[in-house]
Amino acid sequence: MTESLFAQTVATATGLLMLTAVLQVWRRSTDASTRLLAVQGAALALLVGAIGLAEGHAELVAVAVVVFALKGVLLPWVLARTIARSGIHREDSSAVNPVSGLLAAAGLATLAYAVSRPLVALDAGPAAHAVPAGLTLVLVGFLVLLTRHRAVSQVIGFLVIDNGIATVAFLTAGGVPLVVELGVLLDVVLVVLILRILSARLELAHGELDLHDLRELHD
Amino acid sequence: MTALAVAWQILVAVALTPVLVGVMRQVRARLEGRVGAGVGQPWRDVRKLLAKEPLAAEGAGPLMSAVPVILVISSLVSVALVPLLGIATLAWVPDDLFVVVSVLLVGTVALALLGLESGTAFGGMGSSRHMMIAALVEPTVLVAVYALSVPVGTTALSSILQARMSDPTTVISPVSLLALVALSIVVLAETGRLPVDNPATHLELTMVHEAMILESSGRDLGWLELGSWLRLTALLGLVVNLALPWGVAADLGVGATVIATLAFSVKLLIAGSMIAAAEVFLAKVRLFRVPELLAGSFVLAFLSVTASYLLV
Amino acid sequence: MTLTDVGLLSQPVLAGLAFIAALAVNDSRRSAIAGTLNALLGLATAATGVGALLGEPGSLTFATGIPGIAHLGQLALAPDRLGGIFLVVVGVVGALSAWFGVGYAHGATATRAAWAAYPIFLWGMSIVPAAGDAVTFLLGWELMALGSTVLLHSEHATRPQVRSAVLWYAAMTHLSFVLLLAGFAVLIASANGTTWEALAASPPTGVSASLAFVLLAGGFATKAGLVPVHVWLPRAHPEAPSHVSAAMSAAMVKLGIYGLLLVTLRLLPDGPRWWAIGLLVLGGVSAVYGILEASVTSDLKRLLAFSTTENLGLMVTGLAVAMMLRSTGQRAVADVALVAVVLLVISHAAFKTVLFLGAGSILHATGERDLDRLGGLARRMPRTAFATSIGALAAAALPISSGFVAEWVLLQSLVHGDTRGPTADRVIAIALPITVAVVALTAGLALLTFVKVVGIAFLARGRSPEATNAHENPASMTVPMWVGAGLVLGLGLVPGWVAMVAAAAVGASGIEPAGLAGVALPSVNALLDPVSLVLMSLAVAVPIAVITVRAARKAPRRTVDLPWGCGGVRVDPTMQYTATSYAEPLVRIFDDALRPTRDLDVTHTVESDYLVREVAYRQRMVDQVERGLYEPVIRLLWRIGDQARRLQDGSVHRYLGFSFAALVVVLLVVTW
Amino acid sequence: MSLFLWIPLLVPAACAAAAATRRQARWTRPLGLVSALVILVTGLGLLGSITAAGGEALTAAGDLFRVDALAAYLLMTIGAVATVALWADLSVPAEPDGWFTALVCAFLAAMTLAVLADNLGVLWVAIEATTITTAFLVGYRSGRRSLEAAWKYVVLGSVGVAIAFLGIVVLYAATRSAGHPTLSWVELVRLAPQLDPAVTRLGIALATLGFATKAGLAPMHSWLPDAHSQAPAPVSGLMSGVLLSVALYAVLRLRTISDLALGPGFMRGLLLVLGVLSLLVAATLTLTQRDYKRLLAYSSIEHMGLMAVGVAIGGTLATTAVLVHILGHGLVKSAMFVQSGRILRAEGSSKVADVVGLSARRPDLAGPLLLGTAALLGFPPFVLFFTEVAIIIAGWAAGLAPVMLIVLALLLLTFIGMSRQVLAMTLGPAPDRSVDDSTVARLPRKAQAPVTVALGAAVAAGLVALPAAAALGAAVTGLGVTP
Repeated sequence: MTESLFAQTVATATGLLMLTAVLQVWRRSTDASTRLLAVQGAALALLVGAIGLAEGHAELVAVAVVVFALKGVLLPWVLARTIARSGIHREDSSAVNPVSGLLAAAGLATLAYAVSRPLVALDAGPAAHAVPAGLTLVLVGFLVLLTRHRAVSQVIGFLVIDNGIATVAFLTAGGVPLVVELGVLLDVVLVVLILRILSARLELAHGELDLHDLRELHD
Repeated sequence: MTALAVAWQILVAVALTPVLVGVMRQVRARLEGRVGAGVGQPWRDVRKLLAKEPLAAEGAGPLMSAVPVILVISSLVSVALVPLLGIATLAWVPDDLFVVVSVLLVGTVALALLGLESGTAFGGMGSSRHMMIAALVEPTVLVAVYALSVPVGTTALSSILQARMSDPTTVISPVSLLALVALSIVVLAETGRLPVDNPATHLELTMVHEAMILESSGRDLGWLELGSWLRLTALLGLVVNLALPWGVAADLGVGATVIATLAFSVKLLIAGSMIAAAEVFLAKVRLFRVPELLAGSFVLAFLSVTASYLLV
Repeated sequence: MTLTDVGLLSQPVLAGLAFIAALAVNDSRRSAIAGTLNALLGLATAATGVGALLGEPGSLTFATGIPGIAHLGQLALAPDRLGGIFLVVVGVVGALSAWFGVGYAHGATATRAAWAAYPIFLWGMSIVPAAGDAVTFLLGWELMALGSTVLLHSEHATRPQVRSAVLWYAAMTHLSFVLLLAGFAVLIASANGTTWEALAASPPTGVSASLAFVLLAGGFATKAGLVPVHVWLPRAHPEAPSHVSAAMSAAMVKLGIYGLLLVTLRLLPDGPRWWAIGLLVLGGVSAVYGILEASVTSDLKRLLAFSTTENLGLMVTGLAVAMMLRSTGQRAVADVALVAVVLLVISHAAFKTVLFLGAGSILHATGERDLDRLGGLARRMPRTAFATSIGALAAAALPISSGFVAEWVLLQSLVHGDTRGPTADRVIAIALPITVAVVALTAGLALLTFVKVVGIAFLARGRSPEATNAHENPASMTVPMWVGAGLVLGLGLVPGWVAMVAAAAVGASGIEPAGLAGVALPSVNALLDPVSLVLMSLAVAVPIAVITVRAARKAPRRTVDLPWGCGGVRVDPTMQYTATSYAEPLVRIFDDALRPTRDLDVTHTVESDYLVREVAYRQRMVDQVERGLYEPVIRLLWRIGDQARRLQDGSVHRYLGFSFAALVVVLLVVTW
Repeated sequence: MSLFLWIPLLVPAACAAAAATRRQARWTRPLGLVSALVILVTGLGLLGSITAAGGEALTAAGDLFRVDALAAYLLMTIGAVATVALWADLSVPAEPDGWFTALVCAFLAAMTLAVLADNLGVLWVAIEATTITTAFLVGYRSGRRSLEAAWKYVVLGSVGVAIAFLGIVVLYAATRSAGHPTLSWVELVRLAPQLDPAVTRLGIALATLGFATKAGLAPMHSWLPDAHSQAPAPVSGLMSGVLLSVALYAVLRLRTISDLALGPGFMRGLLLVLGVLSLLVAATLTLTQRDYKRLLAYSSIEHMGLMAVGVAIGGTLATTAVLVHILGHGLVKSAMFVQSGRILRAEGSSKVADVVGLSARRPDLAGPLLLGTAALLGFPPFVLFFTEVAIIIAGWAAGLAPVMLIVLALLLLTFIGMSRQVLAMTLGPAPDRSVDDSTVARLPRKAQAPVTVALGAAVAAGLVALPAAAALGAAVTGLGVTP
């Protein structure tokens, strides 16, 4: 893989990641969010694969495949099924309107750029320059968590954060050690599954669930 | 030798006290246009009462007869301690003013308990008022003592008196005058004279001292009367000696003692007459205005202390 | 092995035995066995104190699980002479209280928890003066707090007020601990180690020193029950079982004075003038406010609690005067003031034990502690009455009691702070007369208060059936009172050697024995020999007695139904003066300071509005400090609590917002 | 010897597997306690042998596991606290419940893994694994409230820990640019002086913030009161008693790296803010708290705040005190949660207002509650007294006087709030109820024993000169703390 092609691929992938993140804030449809998540997962896998090829790490390529399988296919599919079963296709009770959300996302992106300056300075490669994108993903994911009231939207927000962290990990260091990486992936899958089980049980108990009304426990 | 002098002082005081009361009553009677019972009447009263049987309420405790004796002893001990005739004191029982005050307070407390023991509303009332006055008098007394002790550096009365005898100008210093006025008011309050208490009242509701001893009779009453009068002698004698330190015996000689006895009798009787004369023109103040009077005397005493520090 | 060593070693052993006995012995014999063991613990403590006073070195160390917390991780008990005095006080008071408890404690006051807490309380109290370093001191302090809190809660199931008393007590005690911890931390921070030697060797300077002093003084003042941090005292003392009240009031609060002495004499001896002024104000206000509240209170134990505030105020006043005089170089007079402080400590310990045990005895016999419902107990309970009266004698500072001696020494030191001439000092010239006045007013009101106590409770006739039918308590309760009363009289009659010991404890010179058993203060030209005074009074009494006896033989006493009674007949005992009415003139005079709430309901007869059928009068005394200072703070606290609850309103979004905000802030800070 | 390290990990894992497969069997019930005891014994053994060996660490699995004195101490603490909580659970008769036992064992295994791991990444995975296992335990009762608590716990916990992972990633990047990519504690400490300060700052800050979530430090604490009050009592005890401390253990390790790379000021400032905020939250929310299980949860936040302050102070004394505090708090808090669970079962409500006159009616329930409260409030002879004193003294000596004054004021407020609610429950006359309480069966002595033993241990830990003095010294030295 040539230097320029690598740079191009990294740029494309990070661009896709950023785009999906922004769209996540924008769109209200849970179906769309799920599809965006799948695209995001694929972009992440593309990024990992590119880095793996560029640095000649075969195991990274393998990780890319796993990432694609999990984040690009499995988890979006699980979410899609959850949505289909619960019948909630729209996030209609978001705390902020899309414009403020987008503005906030822009602010967070700025913060991410400011924060990641020392990280970018560590390494001159094209990968390092894309680190702010990862950080933006983390912050935007948090924003989604913070503003969405549906259980499934929160899971999506959590996954966006996770994608962001993974992006940072691969861009700065070519990924953490394999043991850790696999552990992390396993943990993420388990957390998503737990959240799914819990949301299913919650809906069983509460009916159609707005998380903002989940306030029986308080002081 | 000193013990003899002290004993003589006690004897003189006991003999003089009924006379003092008699003179005061007589002066007052004459000024009010009455004939009066004569100077010897209090003495005869005490003798008569001491011979009479006391009455005791059913179930009354030993306090009814103990208190009068305690009061007399407390008064006698004060009389013994206060330098009325001479400045000689017993080596181990110095005439410390704090001790004198405390010994007098024993009598005060005994009286108050007597008032409560009687179990009647008036006894309690008298006791309550009596203690309230005693409590409020205390600051004035001690601060006045303080003022008097500052120039001498001791609270021993004889030393204070001696200093005054050797330098009579100190008597009319502002410190001394303020303290003496304060002390005089205190003496009036402590001994139940006008304007704090009317010793001749017959209305229970206005009584303080008399209300406490309403239930006592016979021998008990005799001791109570004598004890209370002795307090007057001790306190008034102290004030006159502080104000006019002349004639007080500086040694234990017979001559000096005779002169001192005479001088003291004259001073005391004159002072008593003056009080009696003043009482004719005074009305008893309301109980709840007594604190104002005592506050006034306290301020005088306090000023005298600060004056002793700041002016000298 | 010195006496001190033996004592120090036997204390934990006895405390352990008492603890185990409390848990192991069954209900019927628990009070007897645990009480006896606790009394022995008290005696061991007193013996330790005697050893320390004799100057016998001794120490006991034990290690903690935290290396480096104190010197080599070792907590050390090594009492000096000053500590020795307080050990004796704690030990004797503790022993008497426990002994009294043998007969007194029953039911809720004799549970496993109560008797198990007693040795913790007692041992904690004895650790404080014996401690050789700050951490050990704090350990003892908190053990004492824990033990007393447990004891205090004994009767919660029958009296609802106990709960609030416990809460007040726990909170104020913890305030005291927190202040002390902070204060000692200041000292430790500038020193190399935690032992008193190390702390004294390199004290902090400037602002740190003042901070340490303020913190420590605040902490000790809280324990000593000084105004305005006295509020726990009038709540806790009435609610605790009486033998515990006695130990708390007579011994525990005294450790606040020990702490102040420790700080001002040993740890921070050279403080600026305003420290002394601050303490003087604290002491003076406490003395007057305490006795004023006491004089108008009719709950006997609450009255005694306020009287404790008064007495502790006097002690602090004495200490402040000593500090002030020292700072102007009048060491000799300052020494007299210090001796007065120690004498006040000893005297108060003795008479307050008697008084609280007396109150307990009355409570046990009548179930009442409201003076308004007592009366005539001198005839029903003569032994209790006599002992309590002797305690009251000392509380009123009358001769020949210990209280008189102590107050006399205090007054002597106050009036001899000579400030004329080259050492003239305006502050002292103003402060001393005011102090004399404060002490005098305090003494006067104390007189009234304790005349009220003795007169209303013991004299005349019972004001309630409980009082009328009371019976004297068994010897196990009266004998400890008598021992205490004996101490009161003993100290009052032979103050000479006590004053010498007190002088040795605070390193004072110029105190000499004089007369038969008296004390002389050459530095202020004063001498007091109570035995001689008594002999003189006896001499004077002889003719009086002769006359009385002869007259009595001729005309014996005649018993009638009512000698005079203003010509009336004897009416209901409830028409006697009560404690409330006795204090009524004072309440009126100090109306502005006391602000009582009064309700007057007049019911008229149906026939005419001019005829009164019934008058109901209720007067309630509320502690003005509590109302003015604490209630607003407490309301504020509860409001803060209610507002803060809204933080946790259950919204997961809000919670995420907290995390997100923290993340953003941290990112911003890191980027900065 | 290195085989020894596998025991505390594999035994609980095996127990979990066994219980999960044979869910109805009676013999599965004590498996949790067995795991706890195994961890306790191995922890003690490791601590002893490491101390005896002069503090030299043991390794296994190709340096993936490394146990120094600190880790062994933590292992012992986990074992001790778990023993208390699970023994107490066992002492009341109940039907065997395989899933529950399996989850508890898995939870224990995850915590053990977190402590054993020499690798920051593995530690993270283990801590996230504790979230997963405990999520089911929190929502175990499947009621609306339990589910709500579980949801909040998982969302807030996972997100928080995700931040920690971001921090770890950044740290890893820093080591990579220093030429030696690693997540091993030992290597990180060795490399620390060469790390890029700006990047390390970012990494440390994020990682600390993340682990602070699991440690229950404000403002990341919000999940804690819900989760701790809704979980079954032994689980609450375990979570409050040791899970929080395991997260704090990570912070302790991070502090060493931070001090070497950035100087002591950075971490101190961060932790002081977190600690004081936690104390503030705990103080204000205990004042008028209405639920006694939440009260205990806020008390945990208070203690974690205090420990965070202790870690922030640093130095031998404060660090030792924090370590001892972990043990003391764990023992007492687990006992307290057990006790509160019993009160809940007896009274049927976790509202303070619904429990009246407990001392008069049920002294067997009120006694340990009061004693435990005294312990939590820092009364001697309980060990928390010594640790609190030590932390404050150390803080003052470190020149943090104003902070210490604030800390003390907040501790006082917490004291007031906590004692107010507990006294409201326990003291006072028993209400007149139709149910005659004297007929209600008292807890048998067997059931009381675990709580008593825990409180006794909390006393012993403070007063006895533990042989642990040497062990603690080794643990603190292992952290590279300079006195």
